[in-house]
Amino acid sequence: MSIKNPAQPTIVKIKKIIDEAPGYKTFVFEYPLAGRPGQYLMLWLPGVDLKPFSIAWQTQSEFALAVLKRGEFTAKLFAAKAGDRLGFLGPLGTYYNFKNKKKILLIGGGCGTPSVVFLAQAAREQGLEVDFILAARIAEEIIFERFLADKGVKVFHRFQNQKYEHVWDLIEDKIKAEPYDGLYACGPELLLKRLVDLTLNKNIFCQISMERYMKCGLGVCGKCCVDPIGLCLCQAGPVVTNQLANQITEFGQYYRDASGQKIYFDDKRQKADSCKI
Amino acid sequence: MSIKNPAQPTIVKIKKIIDEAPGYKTFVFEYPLAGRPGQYLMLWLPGVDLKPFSIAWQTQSEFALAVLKRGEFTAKLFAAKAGDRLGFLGPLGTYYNFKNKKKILLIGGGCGTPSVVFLAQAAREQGLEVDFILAARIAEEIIFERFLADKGVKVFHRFQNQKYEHVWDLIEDKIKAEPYDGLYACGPELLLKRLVDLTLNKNIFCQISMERYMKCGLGVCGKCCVDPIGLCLCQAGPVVTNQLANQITEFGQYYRDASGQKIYFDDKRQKADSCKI
Amino acid sequence: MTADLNVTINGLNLKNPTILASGILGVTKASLKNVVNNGAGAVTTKSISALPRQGHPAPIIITYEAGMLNAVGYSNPGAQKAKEEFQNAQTVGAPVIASVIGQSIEDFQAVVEQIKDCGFAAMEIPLSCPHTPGFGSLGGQHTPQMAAAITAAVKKLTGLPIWIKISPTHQNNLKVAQAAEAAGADAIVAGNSMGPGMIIDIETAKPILGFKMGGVSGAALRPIAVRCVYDLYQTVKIPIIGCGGVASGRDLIEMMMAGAQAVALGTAVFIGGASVFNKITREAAGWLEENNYKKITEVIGLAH
Amino acid sequence: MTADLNVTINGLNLKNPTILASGILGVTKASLKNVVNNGAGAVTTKSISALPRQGHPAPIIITYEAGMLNAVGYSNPGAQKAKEEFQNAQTVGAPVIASVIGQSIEDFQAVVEQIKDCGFAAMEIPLSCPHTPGFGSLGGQHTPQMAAAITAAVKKLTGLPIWIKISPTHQNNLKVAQAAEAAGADAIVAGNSMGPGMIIDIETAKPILGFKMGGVSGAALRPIAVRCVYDLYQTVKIPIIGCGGVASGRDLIEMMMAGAQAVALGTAVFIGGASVFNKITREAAGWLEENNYKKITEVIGLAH
Ligand SMILES: Cc1cc2nc3c(=O)[nH]c(=O)nc-3n(C[C@H](O)[C@H](O)[C@H](O)COP(=O)(O)OP(=O)(O)OC[C@H]3O[C@@H](n4cnc5c(N)ncnc54)[C@H](O)[C@@H]3O)c2cc1C
Ligand SMILES: Cc1cc2nc3c(=O)[nH]c(=O)nc-3n(C[C@H](O)[C@H](O)[C@H](O)COP(=O)(O)OP(=O)(O)OC[C@H]3O[C@@H](n4cnc5c(N)ncnc54)[C@H](O)[C@@H]3O)c2cc1C
Ligand SMILES: Cc1cc2nc3c(=O)[nH]c(=O)nc-3n(C[C@H](O)[C@H](O)[C@H](O)COP(=O)(O)O)c2cc1C
Ligand SMILES: Cc1cc2nc3c(=O)[nH]c(=O)nc-3n(C[C@H](O)[C@H](O)[C@H](O)COP(=O)(O)O)c2cc1C
Ligand code: FES
Ligand code: FES
Repeated sequence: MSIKNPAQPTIVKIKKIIDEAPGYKTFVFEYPLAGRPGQYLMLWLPGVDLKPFSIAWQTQSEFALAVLKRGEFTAKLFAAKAGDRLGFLGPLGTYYNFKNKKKILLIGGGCGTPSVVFLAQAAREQGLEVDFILAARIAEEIIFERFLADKGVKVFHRFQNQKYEHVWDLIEDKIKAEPYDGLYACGPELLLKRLVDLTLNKNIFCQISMERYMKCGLGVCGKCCVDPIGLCLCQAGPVVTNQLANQITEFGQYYRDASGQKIYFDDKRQKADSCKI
Repeated sequence: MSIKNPAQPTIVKIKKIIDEAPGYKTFVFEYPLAGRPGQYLMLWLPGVDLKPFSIAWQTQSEFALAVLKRGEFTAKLFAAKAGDRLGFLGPLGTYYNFKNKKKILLIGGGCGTPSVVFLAQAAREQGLEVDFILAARIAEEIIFERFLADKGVKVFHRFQNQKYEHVWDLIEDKIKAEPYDGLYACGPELLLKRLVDLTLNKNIFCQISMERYMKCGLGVCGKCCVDPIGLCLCQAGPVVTNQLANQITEFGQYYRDASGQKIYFDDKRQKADSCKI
Repeated sequence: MTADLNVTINGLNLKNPTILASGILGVTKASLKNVVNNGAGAVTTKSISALPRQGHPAPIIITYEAGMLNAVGYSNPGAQKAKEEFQNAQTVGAPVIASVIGQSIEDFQAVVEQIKDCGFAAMEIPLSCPHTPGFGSLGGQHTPQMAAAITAAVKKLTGLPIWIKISPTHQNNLKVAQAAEAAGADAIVAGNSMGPGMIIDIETAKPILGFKMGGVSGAALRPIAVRCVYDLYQTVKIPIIGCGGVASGRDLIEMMMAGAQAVALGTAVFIGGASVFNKITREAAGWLEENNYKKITEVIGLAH
Repeated sequence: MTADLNVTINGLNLKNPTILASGILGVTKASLKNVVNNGAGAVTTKSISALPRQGHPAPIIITYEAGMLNAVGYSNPGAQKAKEEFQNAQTVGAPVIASVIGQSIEDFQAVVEQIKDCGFAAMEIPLSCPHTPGFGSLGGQHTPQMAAAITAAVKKLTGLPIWIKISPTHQNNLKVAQAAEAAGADAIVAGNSMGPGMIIDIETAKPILGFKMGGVSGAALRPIAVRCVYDLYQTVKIPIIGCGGVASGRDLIEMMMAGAQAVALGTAVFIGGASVFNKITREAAGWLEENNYKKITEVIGLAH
C-alpha cells in the first residue's frame, strides 16, 4: 500500500550513477516519468535544497538527470549513492516541438546539454535525422558523444578536428551546409542570442531553452520573471521560440539572481555562464 | 450565477405559511428537496439556532415543515413571514420502508404527526391503502385531517365519536380489526413503546420514529446516542424498526437533554413529552 | 511480518497509537465502547465540568473545504452525572482518558474529586479551548502560571497521569508546556483546535455558528499541529500526544516522526465515522511493513 | 444593471476591491502590470528590505489539500534595486502598494527613504511574518509597542498612507492594530499567513520546506482571517483590508461582510493564475446583481 500526498515531492531511489566526465555525472532513477524533451524537474535533496535539472533521457521505466558539479547543491548531490532517496517536482515547463520535422540541428553546451540530449533521443525514436553540435571549453568536457552516436545521431564538436576555434563557426558552417527544418539549442545565453538573431534573419524554425534562476518552479517566487512581458519562465519556459525570445528584452542582457537582483551578462559573464561552453 | 459552499446550510425563502391549529403552523418552501418519508431537516434560523423538524410533505418543487410552537426557537420561527430566508441541513437520517406493503396503519401524535403525514402522502402516491390515527389531547389539536382525506387516506381519531377515552384503545381496535402488513408511528414515546411491544408480540412489521435531543444532526455532539448500543439516532435514526427499538434499553425510559443529562420519562414525562398527546 | 503497533505512555499500554479526541462521540460509555470496537487504541471522554452545561446555541459545527469549525461550548451533564455514566471505565476495552475542565482551580479539583475512582487511565486538562468564555484560552488559562497552578492542584488529588492540552497556535505554547512539565504534568497533548474562525452565510449575512465563531480543526490544522509537536519534542521530556487533522496512515506516521508517541483524532472520526481508526492503523501498518520498520515506535521523532 | 465594484481606501480609488497580496508575482514591475491587466484593483510588491536577501533554501512552498505553506524568507533585491525596478509605479494601471520590511526601525526608515518617490500609492508594513528570523513575529515586531513605534517612525518620513499588516492568529492582534491606529496607521491588513506549519515527507523523514516550517495560507486560513476582520471591525475605525484564503466571489463578499473594504489575494493567484482576479470580480458582480445590491460597498460590515 502506498500512502502519499500528491502535492509533496515524489520520492525516488537513485538506481545508478554514471561518470560522464570530470565533474559531470548522470543519475538514473527507476520511475515512469513520462516527461517531454525540454522539460525539467525540481530535484529535492531532503534537508538541503531544491534545484532545476533538465530531463537528460528517459525510458518507459527510468529517467536520468545529468549534472555538472558547481556549488553546494551539486556537490552534495555528487556525494549521494545508489539507493539513496531523493524527491522531485515535475515534469515542469514547456517542451521542444518537432512535429513534422525531418532533419534537425541540435546544439548543447555545458550543463545545457542534457536538455537537448533528451530531444535527440525522442527525435530519433520518431525517425528524424538529427545532427548534434556539442559545445565545450575543453575536449574532456565533451559528454554524451557515445550515447548520441549509439542512437544514430551525427555528433559534431570542435575537438574532432582543429578546424574551428569557436563553436559558433562550426554552427554557422553546418547551417549553411545542411537543409535543417528546425534548430534547437540549450547553452550559454550569448550563444543562444546569436542563434536567435541568425534564425530570425534566415527565417528558420528555432526553439531554445532559456534558463533563469528558478527557486520554486511553480510560478510563485517571481525570480524567473522576464522583462518586459512579466511572465515566469519556469512555466512559460524554459523552451521558447526564437520569436518569443526576441520579445524578451533582457534576453542576452541580464537575469535575476536568488534575491531578484539583475545580473548582467556583460558585467559578470563568467559567473552567469560558468557552466556553459 | 450562484456562489455556494456545499457545507453551509442551504438557504431558502419561506413561500407560504399555513395556520393548521392553535400553535401549529406549516411553513412551505420552494425547493426540490427530494427527501424520503421519515427524514428530517436541521432548520437554521440565522443568528438564532438550529433545530430538527421532519419533512411534513413534499412536491417536485416544494417542501413543508409543520411546527408546533413550544419554546424560543419555534416562537421566533412563528414570527417569520413569507419571503424571509432560512437555512437547512439535510435531508438527514433514516426513513420509513413501505416497499411491497399493501395496507398500512399510521399513527401520528402531536409534533410527531408531520413525519407520518409525509409517509401517508408517499404511500398513497404508490397506491397503498393507508389508515391514519391522529392522536391529540383536544379536538382543536387535530391537524392535517383534510390534507390526508384529500389524498385518500382514511383518518381516525377519538374525537370523531365519544367511543374512546385513550387513543391506545382506538389503536388496539384498529389492529385487531384490519389486516395491516405494516405499522408506522411517531408520537409520545410511551405510546411508541407500547406499540413496539405489541407488534413484536404479534409479529407485525413496525417502524417508529424515535426522537432524541438533536443538537447537530451530524453524529458529532453525541446528545442523541442511545444506550446500550452507543449509536447516534440522528444518523442511525430517527426511523428504527421495532426490533432495533427493543434493543435500546433507554427506549421508553429516558433520553438525554442538551447537556447530556438523562431525563426520565417517569420523572419528567410532562417536560419530555409535552409536544405529544 | 506485521509491524508492532503497541505504544506505551505513562505506563499505559495502547494496542495502537490512535486515540479518540475529546468532544467527538465521547458523551456516553456505550459510544466509547463502540469506538474501541472500531479499533481505537484509547478514548477520551467529552470534557466534564463541575456543573451541567447546555453549551452554545446551534449550529455548533460547520464543515468547509479545508476542515471544520466547532463551537460546542462544552455541553456536558456535569461531574456527578459523568461519574455515574463512566463508572467502571476500565471495562471499555481500552484506556479511557477523562477530559476535565473548569473555570477556576477549585472547579478542576471538584471534577477530579468526583470522577477519580471511575476507572479512568489518565486525566486530560485542556487549557486551550478557543471558543468557550471562562474556559481555556478565553478563561486566561493558557499561560505558564495557570498551567503550573492547575497541574499542581490536580496532581495533589490523584495519582493518575495528568495530560495538559495546549493550543497549537498561541505564541506562548512551548512555555505553557514547560511550565506544566515542571509542575508535574505527565504528557502534553498538542493540541486543541485553532483560531477561532468564522464562516458567514452571505445570503443572510450572518455568521453560521450559533456562537458566531469556533475552533478550526481538520486538514487546515494538521501542519500547524505537526510543527507544534516538532517544537515540543525539542522542548519537553514528557511524552507528546499529537492532535490535529490526522486522517490517514501517512498523517499518523508524520505526526509520530515529528515527535508524538500517540495521536488523537477528532475531525477524521466525524468525517469518516468510527471505522476510521481501523482504516488509519491498517494504512500505517502497511507502510511500516513496506519500509521495513518492525515497531511503530521506531518512527517517533525521526524527522529531527 | 451592473453592480458598482469601486471602492475607496484612504482616498485611493480601486476599480474593484481585489488586491494582489505581497509575495506573489510582485518581484518586477512587468509582472505587476500583467496582474493589473488580469483585473486586480490594486497590487502589492514583494516585500522590500534595506539590503538584498537571498531568502531561505528551497522548497520555499508546498501545497497540501487545505492550502499551502511558504517559507520564502523575504528574498528581494534590496531597496536600492527596488527603487530602480519600480520607478514610476503610477504607470502600472492601478495603485501599487510597496511592502516594506526591516529588522529595526532604522531599516524600515531606510527603505521608505529610498522608495518613497517611486510613485507608490501606499506602504504596507508586515509585522507578522511567521517564518523569517529577525522580521515580523520572529523579530519581536508583533507587539503593540513595536507597532506604534514603527508606524510613527515611517509616518514621519512620508505622507503616503501606511497600512499595517497583522497576524490573524496571534492573541494580541487586536491590541497591535489599536496601537498602530493610535500611532497614525491608515489601514490594517488582516492578515499574514498563520502558524508556521510543517509538512514532513515520511519516505525520507524530513520536513519538506527548506526552512522546515512556513506560514500557512489558502483555504485553511480563510475562516480565521474572516474572524480577525470581524473582530477588527468592532475594534478600529480605520479601513480594514482582508487577506487569507479568498478564492471566489463568495469568499470576497464574505470577507467584506465581516468588515473588509478591500481584499488581498495570494494563494488563489498561485493556484489559479493571474486570471483569478477577473474570475472573482465577475462572480462577485453577478451575485450582487442577483441580490439587488447596487454597489459592492453596501455589503461592508453587513454581518454585524
Ligand atoms: C530549467 C533549468 C534546467 C537545468 N538543467 C540542468 C541540467 O540538466 N544539468 C545541470 O547540471 N544543470 C542544470 N541547470 C542548472 C542547475 O540548476 C544549477 O547548476 C544548479 O542549481 C547549481 O546549484 P549549486 O548549489 O550546485 O550551485 P550554486 O553555487 O548555487 O550556483 C552556481 C550557479 O548555478 C546557477 N544556479 C544556482 N541555483 C540555480 C537555480 N535555482 N536555478 C537556476 N540556476 C541556478 C547559477 O547560475 C549560479 O551562479 C538547469 C537550470 C535550469 C533553470
Ligand atoms: C427527528 C426530529 C423530528 C422532529 N420533527 C418535528 C416536527 O416535524 N414538528 C415539530 O413541531 N417538532 C418536531 N420536532 C421537535 C422539535 O425539534 C422541537 O419541538 C423544537 O426543537 C423545540 O424548540 P424550541 O426552542 O421552540 O423549544 P425548547 O424550549 O428549546 O424545548 C421544548 C422541548 O422541545 C424539545 N426540543 C428542544 N430542542 C430540541 C432538539 N434540538 N432536538 C429534539 N428535541 C428538542 C425538548 O423536548 C424540549 O423539552 C422534531 C424533533 C426531532 C428530534
Ligand atoms: C465537535 C468538536 C468538539 C470538541 N470538543 C472538545 C472538548 O470538549 N474538549 C477538548 O479538549 N477538545 C475538544 N475538541 C477539540 C478536539 O479534541 C481536537 O483537539 C481538535 O479538534 C483537533 O483535532 P482534529 O483536527 O483531529 O479534530 C472538539 C473538537 C470538535 C471538532
Ligand atoms: C509564496 C508566498 C510569499 C509571501 N510573501 C510575502 C511577503 O513577502 N510579504 C508579506 O507581507 N506577505 C507575504 N506572504 C503572505 C501573503 O501576502 C498573504 O498575507 C497570505 O498568503 C494570506 O493570504 P492568501 O491565503 O490569500 O495567500 C506570502 C505568501 C505566500 C504564499
Ligand atoms: S521559479 Fe519561482 S516563479 Fe518561476
Ligand atoms: S445530534 Fe449530535 S450526534 Fe446526533
